[in-house]
Amino acid sequence: MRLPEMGDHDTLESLDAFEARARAWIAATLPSLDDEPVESRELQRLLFDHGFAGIAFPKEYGGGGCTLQHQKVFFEAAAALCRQVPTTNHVSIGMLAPTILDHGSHEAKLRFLPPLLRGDEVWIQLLSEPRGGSDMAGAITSLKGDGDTYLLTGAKMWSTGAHLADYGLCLCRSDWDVPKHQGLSMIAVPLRNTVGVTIEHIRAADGTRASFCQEFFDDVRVPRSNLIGEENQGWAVAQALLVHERNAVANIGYGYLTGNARPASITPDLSVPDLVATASHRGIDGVLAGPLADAYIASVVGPLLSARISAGIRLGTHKGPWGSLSKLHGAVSAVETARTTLAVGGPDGVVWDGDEVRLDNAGTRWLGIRGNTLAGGSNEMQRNIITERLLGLPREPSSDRELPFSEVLRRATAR
Amino acid sequence: MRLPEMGDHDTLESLDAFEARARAWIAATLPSLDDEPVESRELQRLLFDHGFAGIAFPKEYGGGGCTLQHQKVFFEAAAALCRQVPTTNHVSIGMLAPTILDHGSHEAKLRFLPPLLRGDEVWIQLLSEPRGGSDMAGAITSLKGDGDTYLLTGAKMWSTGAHLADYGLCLCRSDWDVPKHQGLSMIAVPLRNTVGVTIEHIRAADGTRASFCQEFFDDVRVPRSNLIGEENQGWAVAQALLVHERNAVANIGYGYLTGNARPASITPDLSVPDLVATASHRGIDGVLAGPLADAYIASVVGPLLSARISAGIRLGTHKGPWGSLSKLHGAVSAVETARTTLAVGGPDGVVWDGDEVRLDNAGTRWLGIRGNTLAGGSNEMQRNIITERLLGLPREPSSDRELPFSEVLRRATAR
Amino acid sequence: MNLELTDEQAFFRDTARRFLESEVPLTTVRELYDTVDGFDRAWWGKAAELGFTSLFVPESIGGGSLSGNPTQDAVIVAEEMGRLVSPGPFLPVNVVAAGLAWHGTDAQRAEILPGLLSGEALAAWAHTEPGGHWRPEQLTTAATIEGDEVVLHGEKAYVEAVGVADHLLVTARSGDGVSQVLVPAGTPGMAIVRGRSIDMTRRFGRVTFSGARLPVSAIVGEPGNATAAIERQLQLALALQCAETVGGADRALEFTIEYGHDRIAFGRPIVSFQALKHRVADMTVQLEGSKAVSDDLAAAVDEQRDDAVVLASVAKAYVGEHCLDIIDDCVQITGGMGVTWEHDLHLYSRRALIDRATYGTPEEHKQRIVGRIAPTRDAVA
Amino acid sequence: MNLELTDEQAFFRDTARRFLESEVPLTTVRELYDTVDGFDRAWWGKAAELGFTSLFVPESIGGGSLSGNPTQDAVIVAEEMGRLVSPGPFLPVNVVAAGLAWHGTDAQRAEILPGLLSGEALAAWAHTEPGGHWRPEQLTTAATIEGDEVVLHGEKAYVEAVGVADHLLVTARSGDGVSQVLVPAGTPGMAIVRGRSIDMTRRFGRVTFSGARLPVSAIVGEPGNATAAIERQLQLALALQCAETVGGADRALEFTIEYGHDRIAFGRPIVSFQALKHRVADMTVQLEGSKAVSDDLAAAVDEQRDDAVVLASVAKAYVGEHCLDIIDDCVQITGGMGVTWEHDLHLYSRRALIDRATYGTPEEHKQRIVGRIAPTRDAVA
Repeated sequence: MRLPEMGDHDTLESLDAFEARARAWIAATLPSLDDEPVESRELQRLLFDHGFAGIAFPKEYGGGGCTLQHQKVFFEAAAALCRQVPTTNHVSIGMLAPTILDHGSHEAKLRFLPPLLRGDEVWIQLLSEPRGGSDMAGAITSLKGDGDTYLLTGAKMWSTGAHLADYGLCLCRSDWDVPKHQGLSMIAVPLRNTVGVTIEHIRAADGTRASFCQEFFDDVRVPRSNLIGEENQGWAVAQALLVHERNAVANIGYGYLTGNARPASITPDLSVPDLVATASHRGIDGVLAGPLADAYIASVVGPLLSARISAGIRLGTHKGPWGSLSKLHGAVSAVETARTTLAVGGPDGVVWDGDEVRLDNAGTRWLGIRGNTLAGGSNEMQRNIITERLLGLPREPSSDRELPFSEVLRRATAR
Repeated sequence: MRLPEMGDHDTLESLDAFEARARAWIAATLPSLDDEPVESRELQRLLFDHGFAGIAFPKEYGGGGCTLQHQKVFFEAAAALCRQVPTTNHVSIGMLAPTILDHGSHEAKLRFLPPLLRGDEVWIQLLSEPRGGSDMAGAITSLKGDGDTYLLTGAKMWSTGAHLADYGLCLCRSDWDVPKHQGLSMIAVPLRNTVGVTIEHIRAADGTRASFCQEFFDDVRVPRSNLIGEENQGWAVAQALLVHERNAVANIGYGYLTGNARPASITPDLSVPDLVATASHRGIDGVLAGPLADAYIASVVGPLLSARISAGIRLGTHKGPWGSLSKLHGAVSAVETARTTLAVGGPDGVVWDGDEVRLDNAGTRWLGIRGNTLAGGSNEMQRNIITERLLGLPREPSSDRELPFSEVLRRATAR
Repeated sequence: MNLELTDEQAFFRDTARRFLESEVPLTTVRELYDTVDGFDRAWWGKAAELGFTSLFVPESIGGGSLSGNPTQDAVIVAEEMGRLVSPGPFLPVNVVAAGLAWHGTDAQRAEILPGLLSGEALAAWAHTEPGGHWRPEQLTTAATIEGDEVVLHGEKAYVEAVGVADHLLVTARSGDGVSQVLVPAGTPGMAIVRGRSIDMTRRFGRVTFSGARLPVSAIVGEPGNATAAIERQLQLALALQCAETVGGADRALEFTIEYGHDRIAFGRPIVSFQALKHRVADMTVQLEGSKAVSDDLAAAVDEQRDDAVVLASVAKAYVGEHCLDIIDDCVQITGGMGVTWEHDLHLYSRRALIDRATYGTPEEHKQRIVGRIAPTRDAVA
Repeated sequence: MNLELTDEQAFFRDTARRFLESEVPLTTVRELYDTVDGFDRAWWGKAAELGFTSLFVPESIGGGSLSGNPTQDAVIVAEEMGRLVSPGPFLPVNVVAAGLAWHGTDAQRAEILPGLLSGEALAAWAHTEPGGHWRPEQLTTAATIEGDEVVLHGEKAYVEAVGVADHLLVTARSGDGVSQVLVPAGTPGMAIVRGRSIDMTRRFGRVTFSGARLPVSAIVGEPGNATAAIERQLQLALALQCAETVGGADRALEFTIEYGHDRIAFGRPIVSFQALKHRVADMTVQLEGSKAVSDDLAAAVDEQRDDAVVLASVAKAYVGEHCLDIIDDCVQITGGMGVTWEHDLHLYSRRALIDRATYGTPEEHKQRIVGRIAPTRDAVA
C-alpha cells in the first residue's frame, strides 16, 4: 500500500504551516454547525476547489498532495471550529478512493479519482452476495470477457447507498477453474441508467426501507478499462478495500474524515448521562450502575483505543489490520449499550401511545443493532483477522483454499 | 449401557415399599448430621451390609438389585432425615463401579465390584496425562503384553485422590499403529505398594497440597484379567466412564449419592444472602445487585436444570450426555459467583492480618476456581459434546482421526 | 416445556400447535401488523372453542382445566403461542379469569366469565403504572370507598388489549391496602388511550381514571386486602410470559441451527465453526435452564408454594434476559439476512422484547430478589 | 505502554527490565513469598540507584524525572514490575514522594525525601479505611488540631508496606475538610498490625491511632484543605496500579499464546481452535483498550487535566476488570497446569487480585462514575 508520508518531503508543506492555512480557510469558508446544513456534495466540491479534498492524495489525481497527518489536522481544525464538513463521503473517499489509489492503473486513477474527490461521482463497494458476506472470496457473480468488454451477471447485497451511487466496485469471478482466491477480479460498474442493472432497497427488520440495497446484474456490459487491478488479481484489491473500510469505520487513516475520533456506531442515541437520569427516575440506577458505567467507559475507551491504534500505525508499532480492534470494540460496545438502553427504558422503550408504528424507541433500535456486528465484516471475521493476521495464530482448517472453485461448489452442494 | 430399570420387574420392590423400608432403616441406623462425623468407609460398609450400597447394582455383584429411582429415593430420604451418608464415594461408586458394570467381564465384576461397593477398595480413574487432558484419546501411556501379564509405562495426572486409592482404571495405548481411538485399552492398576508405581501430590496454585496427584508407571506388571473391556476397545470404556463422571458431577444417575440435587461445586463458600449482607455493609449492594441476583438465580436454576435433565433421562426425552449441560452450567456459575464474591469482599477478600498465609478468603478461592471449568472435562470439551453429540453439529476438522497414531505423533512433533 | 405431560395435555398441545400453524401462521402475523387490534375476533372465538379461555374458569360455569393444574395447562398454550409469535389477548383474559375464579363472588363470575369463556367478551388487567411500576407496594392509583360506591383516580399504563377489552380488572390502593375493581369499558370518568408496541400484534394502552364510580360490588375480594391476589395473578402472568418467551427462543434456535447447516462458507456449513458451535452450546444451556425454571414456576403457582414469589422473579430475570440473548445470537449467526424484514427472526425479537419489558424487567426482578434475600434489612430496592 | 517514548524513557525501560529480570526473576519472587517483608532492602537500594524513587523528587534534592512528566516516567517502571510481578514498595514510596513534592514544605521535603530517594527510608500512604473506604468524603480518621499539635484518632487499613515504613503519610478528617499528616514510625499512640495479602510479595497492614500527637508542622499542605492533594495522589496511585496490571496481563497473554502454539491436541496446536482464538481476539481488544486508557490517565495526571478524576475511575474500572479476566482466561487456555503452583500464572493472578481490590474496586469506581455523570442529582453512590 502506498504510504503518502513517503512522498515529496522537500516540497511538502509543514504541518504547522498547513494547519494555519487550513484554519484560516475553514474559518472564512465553511459554514458553522449552527448554520443551515449544507449538502455534502456541495461541501465536498468546496473542499476540492481549494485543494482540501483527498488531502493525502497526489495532486495529479485531484488530491491535496499532502499526508494523512495533514488530513487529520484539517478535520480536527474543522471540528475545533465547529464547522460543517461533508458527512456522506466515508465510503467514496475513505474506502474506495484509497483502494483505487492502491491498485488502479494510472489511467484509471486519472479517469476516476478527480470526479470522485470532487464529489461529482459517488462510489460504493459491491462485495457481499445474498448467500452471505463473510466468505467474500466465495463470490459467484460472474465476469466473462466478450471482445473488449466484459459481461457481468449475478447479484450483490448489503451495498449501502447503491441507489445513490454512480459506480460500484464489484468483486466477481473471472475464472472458475482455479482456487477461489485466484479467479477473482474487481471492476468498476456504472450503476446509473445502465442496461441490465436493477437496484432494490432492502427492507430492514424495523420495517423501514434500509439504506442498503440488493443489486441484480444481467449481462451488464462493462469496459475492460474499468478493471481495478489485473484480471484474476481482484482478491488483493478486495483486501485493500477491507483495510480501508475498517479504517473508515474506526475513523483512522484515509477514513479520518470527521474530526470526531469516535466511531459513529458507538454513539448511543441517548447519551449516557441521559440514560442515568432516566434510570434514576425509574429507581433502577442502582441495579443498572454497572451497565451504565460500562456504557460510559466504552464511550471513553473507544476513542482512546482508536487514537492509540492510529498513532501506532503512524509510528509503525502497529502493522497490519489493527483497525479490526476498533471495529470489534465499537460493535461489541454498541450492542452492550443498546441492551442497557433497553433495560433503562423498560416498557417505555417498547410501548407507545397511538395506532401508528413508531421508530424512536429503544426496542426499534435493538432490532437493527446487529447491523453493527455484521456489516463491514462480522465480529467473527474481525476475530479471525485479529488472531490470524495480527497475532499469527493458525488459520481455520478449510478444504476450499486449494481446490478449483468449481470443485468446491460441487462438493458444497453435494452435502 | 445397561439400564437397571430393565431388570426383574416382577421381583422388584415397589418404590413405596422400598421407601418405607429405607426410611425406617435410615432413621434407626444412620448417624445424624448433628452427630460426630463418621468416616465414609465405615458408613459405606454399613450401607453394604444392609443392601443399600450400589442400590441399582445387581445383587450378585454386591448391589441392592433395584433401580436408579430406588437409589434416588434412598438418598433423598437420608437427606430429609438429616442423616450422614458416605461423602467420598462419588468417584468409586458413582463413576468407576457403573463403568465396570457396563464393560467388565463377569469375572471382573465378581472380583472388583463387591469390595468396591463395600467401601473396602477405593477406585480412581487414570485418564489425563501431563501434556493435557482434553485430547484423552491421545494418551501415550503404554501397555505392552508380556506373557500373561502386561507391562505399563508412562504417567497420568490430575487423578483425584490417587494417594488414597487401591485401584486406578487406566487408559493406555496398546497399539500404536492404528488410528488413535482404536489402539487404547482400559486396565485396573493396583496402586498400593505396587512395584514401579510412584504417586506424587500436585501443589495447587494456592500453595496447598492438592487432592489430585501425578502418577508415574515404570514397567508395572498388571495381570491380563485386570482388563476392563477387550484389548484395544478401551475408548468405549473411557466414554462410558466420562458419561458416569458427568452424571456424578451433576449428581444424577448412578452419581446421585447425596440427596442434594445441587452439584457441590456451585455451592458458594459464602451463601448469597451473606454476600448481600456484606455488600450492603460496604455500600455496594446497589452496583452489585445484578451480579448478586445472578448468583442467587444460578443457585436456583442449577438444581432445577439438573432435575429436569435427570427426569428427561429417566423418561427418555433426553438421550445422550445431557449431564454436560449441568456440568457446564455449574462450572460457569461457579466462576461467576467467585467473581462476585471477589467484588463483594474488596480488599477484605485479599488482605488479612498477620504474617501467615491464609486460605479462607475470596482471593485464594479465586486461584482455584478454574478447577471447576477444567477438571472432569473442560468447558470447551463440554461445549463440543453438547453441540456434536446432543445437537448433531459437525465435528471439528481434525487430521488425527484416520492416521495411525504413530504417524500423528510424528507430524505433531515435526511442527 | 413440561417433560411429563398427561395424555390430555399432550393432545391439547398438539391441537393448539396445529390450530396456530394453520390459522395464524407467520404470514398472517405479518398481515396483522397493519391492523389496529392485532388479532381477529372471529379467530379468537375459535381459540376459545379449543379451550384457550377455559382453563381457569370453574367447571360450574362451563370451564375447566385438563389436569387440575390450570397454570401448567395454560403454559402449554403460552409456549405454543411463543413458538409462532401468535396474536390474541391470551394472557390478560386468563389472568382476569383466574383472578375472578380465585377471588370473585358468584355474581361476578356469572357476569363476566361466560363471555370470556366463549371469546365474545375480552378482559384486560390494568395493573402496571406509568414508569413501569408493577410491584403492589408501588401502586398510586386510588380506589376510595364512598358509601356504596368505589371511586377511582389515577393512571394505568402498558395495559394489554385495553383497546378491545369489555372488562378491566383494575388494581388500586385503598387506604393502607390494595384492591381490585372490575370496571366495564365505557364507564364515565375513565379515558383510554390506545397504543401500539414493538410486537407485531400485541397492542397496549393507557387508562386514566378521574373519578370513575362503580358500585362496591365491583370490588373483587375484600376491599384493601388484595395484595395476595395481585401477587398470585402476577405470578400467573409471569408464568405465562416466561413460557411464551421460552417457546419463541426454542423455535428461533431450531430454525437458526437448520439454517446454519445449509449455509456454506469457506467450503463448510457455518455450524461447523467452533466459535459458533460453542455459542450454540451456551445458548442450549440457557434455553434448557429457562425451560426448567419456567416449568417449576408454573407448578409453584398451581401449588401456591411459598417460594413462588421469589421463583417468579428468578424465572423472569433468567428467562427474560437469556431468551432475548438467545434470539439475538440467532440474528448474529444468521448474519445480514437476520436483520431484514423478510426474515422471521425479528418477529421473535419483537415478542421477546415486549415480554422482557412488561410485568417487570429482568433488572427490576433482580433488584427484587436482592431485596428479598437480604438478611439484614427489608429491601434494597 | 506509551507508544512514543523519548530516548531516555526507552533506555530507562530497557534498564529497568534487565534489572528486574536479573535481580528479581520469578524464582526470586517465589522465594520472597516465604519472607516477612516480601522484598530485600539491599535490592531496593539498587532499584533506587536506577531511579525507581527519584521521579517525583525535586531536582534541588537530587531527584528528577526523565521527561518532565514524572507520572508518565513512573508508569514505565510500574508496567515492567507488572510484567515480572516484582516486589518492592514502588507505589507507596512514589505516592508519598509526590505528595510531599507537590504540597510539602521545604522542611518536610528536606527531612523525608533524601531517605526515600536513596532507598534507605521507606514510606507508606495510610489512606484507605476499614471496609475499603477510599473516597476522601468517606474518611473517618480524625486529625484534630489542639494548639500547636495535631492529634490522630481512627484506623487505616490495607496500608501497603506499613510494616517497614519509616514515614506514614496519613489522610484524615479535620473538621469539615481533610488533612494529610506525616507520622514517623514508632510515634506513641499509634499501633501497627502487620498483615499479608494474596500477592506473593506485597505486604499490607493496619494502623490504629489512639491520640497520636504530632506537631502541626507535620501537616502536609494547609490543614483541612487536602482534598485536591489526596485526589491527585489517588489518581497517581491508580495510574501506577493500572500500568502494573496491564504489564502483568500483557506478559501473561504473551506466554500463554506461546504455550498454546506448542501444545498439541487432536493433532493440532490448541491455539488453532476457533473458540480459543476468538477468546484471544477479545482479550487482545481489552488489553489494547487497557493500554490506551492507562496511558491517557498517566498523561492526565501529569497535565492535571480536569477529566483526570473520572478518567482515573474509568481506567481502574476497565483495567481492573478486564486484566483480571485476561489472566483468568489464560488459566483456562493453559488448562490444568494453569492451576498448579509450579506454573507462573498464579503469580500474575495474585498481583491482579491485589491491584483490583486496592484503591477502589472496579465496582466502586463504576458507582463513582455513575454518580459523577448523573445530571440530575449529586451522586448515586
